[in-house]
Amino acid sequence: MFEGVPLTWFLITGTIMFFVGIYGFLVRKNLITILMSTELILNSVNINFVAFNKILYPGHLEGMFFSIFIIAVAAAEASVAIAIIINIYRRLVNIDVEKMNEMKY
Amino acid sequence: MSILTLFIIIPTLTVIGILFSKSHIQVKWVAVVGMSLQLLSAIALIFLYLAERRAGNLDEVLFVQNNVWYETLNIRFYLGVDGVSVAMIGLTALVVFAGIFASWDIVDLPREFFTSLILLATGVFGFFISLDLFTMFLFYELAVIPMYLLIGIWGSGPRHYSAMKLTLMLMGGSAFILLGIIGIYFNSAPSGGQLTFDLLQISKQTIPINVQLFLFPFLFVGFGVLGAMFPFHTWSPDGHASAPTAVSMLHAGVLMKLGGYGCYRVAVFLLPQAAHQLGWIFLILATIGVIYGALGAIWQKDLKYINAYSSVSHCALVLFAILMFNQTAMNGAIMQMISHGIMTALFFALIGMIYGRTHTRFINEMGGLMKVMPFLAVAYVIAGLASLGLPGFSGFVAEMTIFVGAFQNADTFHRVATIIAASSIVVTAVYVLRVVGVLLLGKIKNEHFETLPDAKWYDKISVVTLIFGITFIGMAPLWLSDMITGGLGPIIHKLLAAAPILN
Amino acid sequence: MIDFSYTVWILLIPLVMFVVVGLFGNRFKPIVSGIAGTAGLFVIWILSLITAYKYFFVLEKAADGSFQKFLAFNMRWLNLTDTLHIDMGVLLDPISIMMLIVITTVSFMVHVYSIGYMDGEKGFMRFFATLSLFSFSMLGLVVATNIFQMYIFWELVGVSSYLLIGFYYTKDSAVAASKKAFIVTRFADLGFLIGILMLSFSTGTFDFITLTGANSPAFSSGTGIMFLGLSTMTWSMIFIFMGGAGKSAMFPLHIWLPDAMEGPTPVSALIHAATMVVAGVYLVARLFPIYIFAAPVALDVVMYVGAFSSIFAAVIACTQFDIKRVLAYSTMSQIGMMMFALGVSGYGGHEGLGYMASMFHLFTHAFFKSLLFLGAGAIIHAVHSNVMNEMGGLRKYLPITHATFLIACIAIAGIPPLAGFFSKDEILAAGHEKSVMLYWVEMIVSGLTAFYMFRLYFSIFWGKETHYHHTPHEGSKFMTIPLMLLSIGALLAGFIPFSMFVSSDRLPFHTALEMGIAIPAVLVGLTGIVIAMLFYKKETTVPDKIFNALGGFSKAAYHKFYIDEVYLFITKKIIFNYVSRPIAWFDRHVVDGSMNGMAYVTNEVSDRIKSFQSGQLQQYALVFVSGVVLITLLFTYLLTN
Amino acid sequence: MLIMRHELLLIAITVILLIVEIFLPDTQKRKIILPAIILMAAVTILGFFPGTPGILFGGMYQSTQLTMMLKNILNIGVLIIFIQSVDWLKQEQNKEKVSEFFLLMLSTLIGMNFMISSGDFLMFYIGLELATIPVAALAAYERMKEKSAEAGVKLIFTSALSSGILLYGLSMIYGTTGTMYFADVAPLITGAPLQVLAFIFFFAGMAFKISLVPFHLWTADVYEGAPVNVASYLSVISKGAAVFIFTIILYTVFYKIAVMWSELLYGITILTITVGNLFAMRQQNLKRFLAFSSIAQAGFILLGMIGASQLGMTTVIYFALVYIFSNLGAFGVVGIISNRTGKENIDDYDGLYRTNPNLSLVMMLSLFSLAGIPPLAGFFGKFFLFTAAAKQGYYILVLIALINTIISLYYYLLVIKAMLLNNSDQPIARFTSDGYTRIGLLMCVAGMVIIGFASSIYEVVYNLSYGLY
Repeated sequence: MFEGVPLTWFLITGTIMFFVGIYGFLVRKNLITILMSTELILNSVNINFVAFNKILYPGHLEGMFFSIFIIAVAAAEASVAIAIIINIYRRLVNIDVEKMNEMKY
Repeated sequence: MSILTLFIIIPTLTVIGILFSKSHIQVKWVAVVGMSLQLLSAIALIFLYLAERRAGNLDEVLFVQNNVWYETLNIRFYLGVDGVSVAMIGLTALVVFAGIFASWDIVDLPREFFTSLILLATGVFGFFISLDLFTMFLFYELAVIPMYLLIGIWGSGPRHYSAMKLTLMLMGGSAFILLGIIGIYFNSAPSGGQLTFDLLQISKQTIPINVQLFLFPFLFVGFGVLGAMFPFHTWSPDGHASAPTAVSMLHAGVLMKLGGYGCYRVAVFLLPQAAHQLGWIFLILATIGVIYGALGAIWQKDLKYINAYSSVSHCALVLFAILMFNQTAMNGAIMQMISHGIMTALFFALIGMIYGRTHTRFINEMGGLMKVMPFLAVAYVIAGLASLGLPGFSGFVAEMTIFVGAFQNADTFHRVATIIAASSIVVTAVYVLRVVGVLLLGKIKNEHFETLPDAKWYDKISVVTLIFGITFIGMAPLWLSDMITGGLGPIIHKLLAAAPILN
Repeated sequence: MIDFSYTVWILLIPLVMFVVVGLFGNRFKPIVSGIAGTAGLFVIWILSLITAYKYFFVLEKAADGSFQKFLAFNMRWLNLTDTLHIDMGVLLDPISIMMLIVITTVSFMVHVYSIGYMDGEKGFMRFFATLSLFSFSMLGLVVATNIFQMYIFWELVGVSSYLLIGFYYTKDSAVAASKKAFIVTRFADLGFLIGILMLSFSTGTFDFITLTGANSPAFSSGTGIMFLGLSTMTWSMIFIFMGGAGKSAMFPLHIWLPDAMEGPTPVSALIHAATMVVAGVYLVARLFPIYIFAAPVALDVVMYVGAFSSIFAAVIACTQFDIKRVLAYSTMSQIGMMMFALGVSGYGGHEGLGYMASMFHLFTHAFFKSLLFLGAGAIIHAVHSNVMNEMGGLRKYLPITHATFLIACIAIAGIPPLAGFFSKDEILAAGHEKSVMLYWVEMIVSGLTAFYMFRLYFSIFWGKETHYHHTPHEGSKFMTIPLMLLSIGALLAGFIPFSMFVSSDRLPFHTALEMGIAIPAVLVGLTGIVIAMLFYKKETTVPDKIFNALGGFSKAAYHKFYIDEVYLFITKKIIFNYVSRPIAWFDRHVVDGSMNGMAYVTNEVSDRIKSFQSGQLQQYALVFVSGVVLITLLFTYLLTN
Repeated sequence: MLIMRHELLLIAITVILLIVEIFLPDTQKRKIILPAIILMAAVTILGFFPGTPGILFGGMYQSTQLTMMLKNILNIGVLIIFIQSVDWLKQEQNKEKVSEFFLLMLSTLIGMNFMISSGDFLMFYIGLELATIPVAALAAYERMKEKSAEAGVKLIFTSALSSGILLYGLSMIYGTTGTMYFADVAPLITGAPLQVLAFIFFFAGMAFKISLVPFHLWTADVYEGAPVNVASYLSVISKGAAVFIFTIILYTVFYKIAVMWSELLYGITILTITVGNLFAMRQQNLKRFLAFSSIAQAGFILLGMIGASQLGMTTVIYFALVYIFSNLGAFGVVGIISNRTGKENIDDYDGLYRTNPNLSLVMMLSLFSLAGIPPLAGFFGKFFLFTAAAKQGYYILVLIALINTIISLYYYLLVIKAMLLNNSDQPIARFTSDGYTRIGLLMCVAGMVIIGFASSIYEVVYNLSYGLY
């Protein structure tokens, strides 16, 4: 299925996703969207792992496993994050990231 | 176990005793007992040392106690004394003893006060008896830190500012020292073998010259800060002015001597080539310090400031003498440390007592105290006369030894420096007599002063002890001088080896 | 060889007295301190006389017939270098013994006198303790075996003088005077110290016997040119003379001496007339061989300074009204003459006449000048003033004082056969051999001396009848007896064949009066007396007219030629305001400011960068990412290079 | 089994506590405190029994004497934190969620243990996340407080970003080497550009954990917002574990590009110490203050890492040990005062010594230890760190660090000044702290005093450590 698709394509896709994720993290104001941005970053990593594994080191499955674990951890992370966001929402009735600057300097 | 461990054990036990004391009175008496024991041990040490030497013991250091502490780093708990350190220990014990009595009036948190004071003393004692650079440094810092609390809590005037400034500047100096010590450590075995902090062992090596040139300024400046070297002396006037009596005494009397002693024992002893090459820079600074401190003192109006600047001048003379690199001058340097230590402690004790009665330190507001408190006034005159180098007091012996020694360097640079430094004796006379004249003589300016009490018994103990110290050394200096000379042998030898052209 | 080691007690007894009286004196009645101090002095007076007798008459002379110079006692006090060490000891030779006699005699008289004079004063005990300290120091100075010991005691006499001048410490003028005396002499001592350092470095010794012996290292070393064309040895001798000039109140270091009269009068008699102020003369005499053989230029300096000081002081003395100040300037003038005599002297036998004359004058001067001061003390004690305008006609009230004062005045005026005549005559003779011009200068001084002394005498004891609040009367026996005893000295001291005992090479030689010199000198002296009698025996306006006629000069003389003002300007204005004050400012603002500045800068930086911590999550992330990017760029840069 | 002793024990007690928790009614949750502490103490003690080194899971897990010691150090720290937390946990608002505190903490500790023992980046990553995510929950523990929630948000989001970046780096390492095992990766690190990039990403991820400048910005906010005990946990345990594993990875995996990371560390060290200090000196809130102080301390730790020798590693571990005691001492005092009075500002501490001398004393000792004042352990720790850096010839770096110690001393003294020097009209009233707090603080003081003098601790660490070459 992936025959003929060179590694660079995957990597470029991954890199773009990575930077889109970071961009989103930096500019979006809604916490949920920021959380989604982090998922993008993690998924770009997954793409990298899987692509490297499949194309460069097809003998082992380390990359695959790694991405599975990343997905699992990301889920855990997201759940905690969302729990906290809900808590924030209860307190502030708002999930704008810029409102969260009570502590500074 | 060597007798020297006593000098750490006794203060430690005293501190513990103080912490477990019930009442204020008990605190004081525990401190008195502890420090009297310390003084007795110091006297015993002097006698034992002299006896050992007379018996023909030619070891470089005596009463050695050498235990491994950190094996892999070769850090040792290494104690030992030569003539110089014995003399310094004697000084410390005397001043601390007098200091305890001088702070008899402390009412606010006496337990903490005496604890800090004795901790400081422990640091000083430890510093003088250590022969391992690490332990030496440890004690050095231990001595500096209680200063912050002592000035900050029990001080007067802008005490918070002064305490902070003093602590930070001194710790800045100690940062330099630390760098120097570590640098020496990694070059302590230039020909292979185990690295060491052992001072004597390092002194037998020749550290590569470029390393020496790099490290020497750090060490000298680092110790110089504590020795009130120009231009790093400004902590001293502020610090002294704010400090409570006993702290000023200990600080100017003993703690500042750590600086001179460190310059001598570490910087010059271990890095002799660099000392020869770079000594002139510091000699210029020291000479400036001598005359600058004295001239600066003339204009001051606060008693403690006057004495602080005078200390700057006198301590600069110590560094000046050390940088002359010959036996006589160095001998003078050590004697000057001892002499200035006792004398300035006496000064600060008296200032404290006077301040405690008049509640002002500005000389213009006082006058004619001789009539009201003759004991303190006469003692102040004695201290003043000792300070301006009157024969019969220790200051004269020290200064003359320094000048004669300094004059043995025959080149114009050293000569000019010597003459400039020597001219400080006139300036010293000016400010000392000015103070004596305005403060003690003349008419009483404030009628409230007419009824002030003279010294109490504890004041008298403190003052008499110190006066005894300066006059005893001033009258019979030979034993002390010879004892110190004995200790100077290795360093002079090393300096001569470093610069064969010298003399 | 006779054992002289007991002479150390001459030093120790006053020291013990000082300590005992100083520490425990206030446990007893004041008079006990006085008696104890006086008794101590009496003992050492006797000891000194015995020593003198044994030394001059019993002790064998050296092989060449000279008096021996030896250490009666010596101990090591401090080791300095391998060769230099300070000893404490007793050196006996003719001049030290002569000084012992002078000091103990005058001191004993002054002690006795003081019991009367100081009676009822507050601080009686302190007075006697300090007096003992002074005696100890002064004796230590003269018997010093080495120059450093001398320096040590030199400083000690300085401090005793300080303490005694400032005896009335509640009086501001006394405090100022004592301070001035100490600081001026201290400044001179700095020169002394530098001189000692140079001398000892060149010769490798402090020891007087070595330094002044026949093979002195001072003659061979330090001869190289050092500075301004003069050799090291010359410079060192000039510096040492600076010390001597300070203590002996030579121009321009004399300013402290008139002010020192603020002290109690017995102190002025002892310290500022007879003993301490001649220490400078003694110092030069002590090092005389070095001056003459190794540093003749320095000796010329001594001569000129001495001559100038003598005439300078004599002129001022004519214009002063405070009787003690007149005496002070007179002292300065007389010491100038002694210095002059040393300066013109050669070495050995008759060549060394100046040396002998100087010592002789020192000896006689001690008697009549202390007598004058004690007399002045008696007068002040009687009328409670020391301004001569407030006196007059006192001869009726104070007969003993009058008589003794007159004897002293005649003696100092150089009228035969009193003491001053003989010694002054020798000085003039010595001066004549060296320089005729300076000889005439000294001749004028001699005349002026006679004039101002009798001006004083007539103003006090004759002149107008002044009305006194209380009828003046003589002091107690304690005061009058010393006056009488000293006047015997003033009368007879001149007859001692001084050259048989004291000479530059310690070989006795004979001197004879030279009529060619003696007669003019006496005539000049008599002229001075006559003029003074005309002016002051009756109240006239002539002196005022002359004073006004001389205009600026006399005014300047009255103001002591403004030397004090110059000093004041230098110390108060320049040092205090333009050196010390800026230093204090510099220290606070520049040196300390730079330290505080560092703290300030740190604080400021801390404040500036606080905006990084904005509290905004996304900014944190931005910094985070930029950090990564920056590091990447940095490494890209590093790797490509 | 014995190889994984530490982890298994921790898992066991976690499970036990979980089961116990289930059977406790909501109002009785506090009863879990004592068992939790006892169990933790037991685990800590059991951890000290000699264990067998070995590897498991084909090298993904490796246990050595060194890792066992590191885990013991962490155990001690956690035990102290547990003890110090009691007073806070007994407060009314925490009554229902006491057990969560222990369970979450134990989970993170398990994560850290795995992280330290990892022989493979996958294990490392899982450990890392396990050690991070529950802490975010802990930071947001005080649900009623906005600050606490804000701290949670900041922690979880920045941590997600940082692990994203770290993972991206790992993926590149995987791409260039084809394996994730440390032992296999190490020889294949050649310093190729992609690997350098990967290392930088990895470094950034770790730097976030250790809170090195410029990856530190979350630290202060999180510490301030989180409950004191969580902040102290973050500052010592999390940071300590990250330092340990980071040192191990630097020394074992990236040793071939040591020149490169030394240069990087050089710059980061200076930045971290200086910026940490400059921020710390202007803080008013003590938790924030300690946060910046701990950033600066982390910078000092880097001095040991840069030493890149057996000495370097020893000093890092030794300092971390000292640091745990010192910092926990400080946090302990801040915690108890915050619990009792709600006051957390330096100004509030004015005159504290007059009312609560013992607490002030502990605080003073802790701060002195942090500042490196003898004879407290901090002095030794710092001295050795400087020694380690100087051994590699980084004298200038040492000098800069030394100058920074002056600034750090300045702000530590500010707190001491408030407590001892200043007088206040309304000082914090006198109160008696409970036994747990006392024991917790006493342990810290004992640690600070003893560790320096007992050179054998240092020697033990030294013998287990290893260097680069």
